[in-house]
Amino acid sequence: MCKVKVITGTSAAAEAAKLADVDVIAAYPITPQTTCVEKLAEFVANGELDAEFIKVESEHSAMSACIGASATGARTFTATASQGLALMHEMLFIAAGMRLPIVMMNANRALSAPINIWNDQQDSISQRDTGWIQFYVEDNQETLDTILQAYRIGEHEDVLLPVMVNLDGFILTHTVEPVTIPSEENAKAFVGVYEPKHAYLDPDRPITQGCVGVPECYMETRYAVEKAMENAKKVIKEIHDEFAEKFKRSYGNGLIEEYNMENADTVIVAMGSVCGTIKEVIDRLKEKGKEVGLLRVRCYRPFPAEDIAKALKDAENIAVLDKNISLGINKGALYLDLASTVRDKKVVNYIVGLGGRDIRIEDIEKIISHVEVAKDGETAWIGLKE
Amino acid sequence: MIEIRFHGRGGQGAVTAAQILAKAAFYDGKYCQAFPFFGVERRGAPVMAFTRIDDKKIRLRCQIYEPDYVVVQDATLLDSVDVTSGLKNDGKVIINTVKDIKLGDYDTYCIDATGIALDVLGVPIVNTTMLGAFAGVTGEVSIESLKKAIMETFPAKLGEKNAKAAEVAYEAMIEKYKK
Amino acid sequence: MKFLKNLKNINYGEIMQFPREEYFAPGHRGCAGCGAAIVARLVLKAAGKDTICTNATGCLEVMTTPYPETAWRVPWIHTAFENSAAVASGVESAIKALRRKRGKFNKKINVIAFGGDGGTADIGFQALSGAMERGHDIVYIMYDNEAYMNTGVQRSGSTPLMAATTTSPAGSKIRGEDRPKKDMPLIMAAHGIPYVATACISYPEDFMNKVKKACEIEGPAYIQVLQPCTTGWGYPAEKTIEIGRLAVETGIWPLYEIENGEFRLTYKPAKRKPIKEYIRMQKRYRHLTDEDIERLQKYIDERCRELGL
Amino acid sequence: MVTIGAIIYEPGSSIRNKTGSWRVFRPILDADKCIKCENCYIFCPEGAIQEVDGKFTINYDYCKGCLICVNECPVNAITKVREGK
Repeated sequence: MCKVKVITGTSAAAEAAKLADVDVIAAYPITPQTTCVEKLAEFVANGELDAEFIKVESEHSAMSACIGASATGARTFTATASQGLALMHEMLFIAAGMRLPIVMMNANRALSAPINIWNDQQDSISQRDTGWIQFYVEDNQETLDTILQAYRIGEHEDVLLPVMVNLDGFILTHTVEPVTIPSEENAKAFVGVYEPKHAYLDPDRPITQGCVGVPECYMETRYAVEKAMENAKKVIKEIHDEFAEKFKRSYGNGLIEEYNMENADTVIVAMGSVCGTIKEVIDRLKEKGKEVGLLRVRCYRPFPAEDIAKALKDAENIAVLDKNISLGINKGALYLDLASTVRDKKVVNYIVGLGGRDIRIEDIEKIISHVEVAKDGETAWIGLKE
Repeated sequence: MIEIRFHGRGGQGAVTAAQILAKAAFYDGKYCQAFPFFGVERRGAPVMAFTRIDDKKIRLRCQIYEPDYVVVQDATLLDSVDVTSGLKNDGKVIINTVKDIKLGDYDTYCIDATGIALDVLGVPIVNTTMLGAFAGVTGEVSIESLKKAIMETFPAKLGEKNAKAAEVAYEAMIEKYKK
Repeated sequence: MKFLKNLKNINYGEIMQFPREEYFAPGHRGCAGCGAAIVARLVLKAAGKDTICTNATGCLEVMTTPYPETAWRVPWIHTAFENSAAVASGVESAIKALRRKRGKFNKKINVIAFGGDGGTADIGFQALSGAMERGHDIVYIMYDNEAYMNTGVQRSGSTPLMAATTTSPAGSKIRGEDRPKKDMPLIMAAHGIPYVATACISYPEDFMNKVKKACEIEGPAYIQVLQPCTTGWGYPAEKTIEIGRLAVETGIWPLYEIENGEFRLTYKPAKRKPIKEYIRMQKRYRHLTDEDIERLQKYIDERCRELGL
Repeated sequence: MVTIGAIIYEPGSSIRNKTGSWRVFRPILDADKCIKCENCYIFCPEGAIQEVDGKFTINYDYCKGCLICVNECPVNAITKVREGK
């Protein structure tokens, strides 16, 4: 029997790791991820989860230990945020290049300096080229559901890549709301057991992992990751659909979610928890007779370019919200990716919510009225003080 | 949707109060959301926490600027914090104080929560007491659900005591403000 | 019989016949006379088949695994420079979890982490300290060639006093490395781990016995094995073993173990040789004057006195 | 085709790389003088000295000619000659 608990996003993540019956956890506490590792430590201490919890001395070692454990054939989980993710940077490439399906929860938080513990998505966006699959979830329920799906996706033979599940720091990590927790039995039936065929260290099968990638093979290994990313698009949809059928919860098609798009000329494109606020604003405008759509990018890597192009084919004004900024070009990452996908349309970039700047209802309303009169390619910083 | 803002001091359990209220609303069959004000404040500093309650799924992720209710756990906060900031015109304030005060034109409900907490719990921690007062004044959550949420939050003995404190405050408020 | 004579002083009793199994294959790209290759060969002979190795980036890793060839006949993993001990923590934890939950790994498995002196004493120090402090059942082998040999002989924290490297050159003002060698074995011992030892490839029985002991002991073990480097130290390839032996005979590199906090010399030269013999064989010390060597001798004498050599 | 994650599945596949070609000097072991102390065997960085039918022999496919064996033989049973001479 499933049960509903009123819990935080970090607790939902920990519950998911427990349901996935992970074998090894290696994590280092960092705000606002901390309560996730605390919860997991509690599960292990109480015998609710049979796992080795490695209390590492840094995030770099957290990811290193996860790689070692995953390379030995263990299902592995870690969680981090912001500076911790930045410290892992080097190891993220390695986890992906070695094709190890580690699952990580990242509590999205701004990067220093100045030091800021609050939410934006600069941390994970800055890791977009590491070869990790990246999800951005809207609420705590989706956090749990996506982590369960992440194991299936990452461990799928056509994929074999690590998966990062991003939830907005504080806005989700420290917010309690009702979350349906599947029964252990149903979760296990869905997630299954990790039995790697490609990578596991065992004296009965002496393989060499992490060799020197000489110029004769390096490009091919990179291309293989790109192919795996391409494969992942199909796998993500399939596993999402299977999950939806089994647990009666769905998130668009798994890659993107369309909301009120049918009759909307103006469409907002965004990722993460702000999509909840946007949906609320859309409903309120609808009551007043105004149609605005939302295209939520749930999966950012692999980038679902085809799905996005199709979803936006009738849109006239496209407002892309970025909780990150590529300094020196004055554009956010989602905009840049989208602009290379959607041509011949007006796409306007809005830099929002950096370092915990609240994205209010009025901000969304302002963006909607702005995008209708703005010029293609403009960038506006929303909520910026004079 | 109703929105509630809690004012307290770091360490007084304002965040826990907001979460318990959310759980209680959930047990009443409603949707809920509770979150702290994400600050850097430590023990003793003025802090805030928020709860949203609605009949449908709550999707709003912005902070609460115009609450329907304000719960003030500590009257000494009134000197330094504008507790009624943004409070809707027909909003209500519930304050822990031994005096009878009125904040602006707002319906203001006063309770000696510290007294009740000392009596029942033996410590001046008022978060659960104030929740009982909130339930008594507003009727937004049932006392049964509130007690259930409290019992679930604290370990056995402590849970019972806190539920009792809430109930005492609940009844005191009904008694005091019955129309 | 130079080598056999040495053995008489070692406390392990019977002369061993070295195991014939080779878990470190020929065809690797190490320099002719490479000491690191000898380290790997000896460790695997001592540890045997049921071993999983992790390796920090460095000479040993690069020379043994250019795709698609590997010199390793045991399971082996390399990920980065600074984290051999952290990766080993993950491997060891995975073994434990999978053994308990899934009935896998139904025998004792040695988890051995290799790191050079840079990957251990410098950039890998934090990960090593963490792994040791957490008490993982791993054996960490620092193959110490006293500089960053993989990138062309830059100084490390393990470079000894007055040795010249490309980043501690012998100039007119500074005479090579101006800081003494970081005492990693004692730092590791301060972690309170059950086994710490020094070793030298020139004393293979001593070294292999220590590896065996480290594998058998439950909990973390740290062995620092001195491994002369023909390229970095500047001597003819055939002298690798001879120079290592001189490092021990002069007291520059004492052989000892610290088992459950108890210090014990495992080899004591009958009479310490003057360090000059050792120094004059290596180009990294060729800038030293007789006075320099005398000063260095005093420093070594002092250290040996502390250790009872 | 590069394997997934560039994993090498063939242990000890470095044997395909015949490093004997690196040699400038060739060690020659005189089995009659050998006392089987195993010095050469254990100190060879290539593991190129093998015991075959009770006798130690040098595998020239891999011997890089470092001459550690020459230096470490206590009875001078191993001598060196220049390659190609």
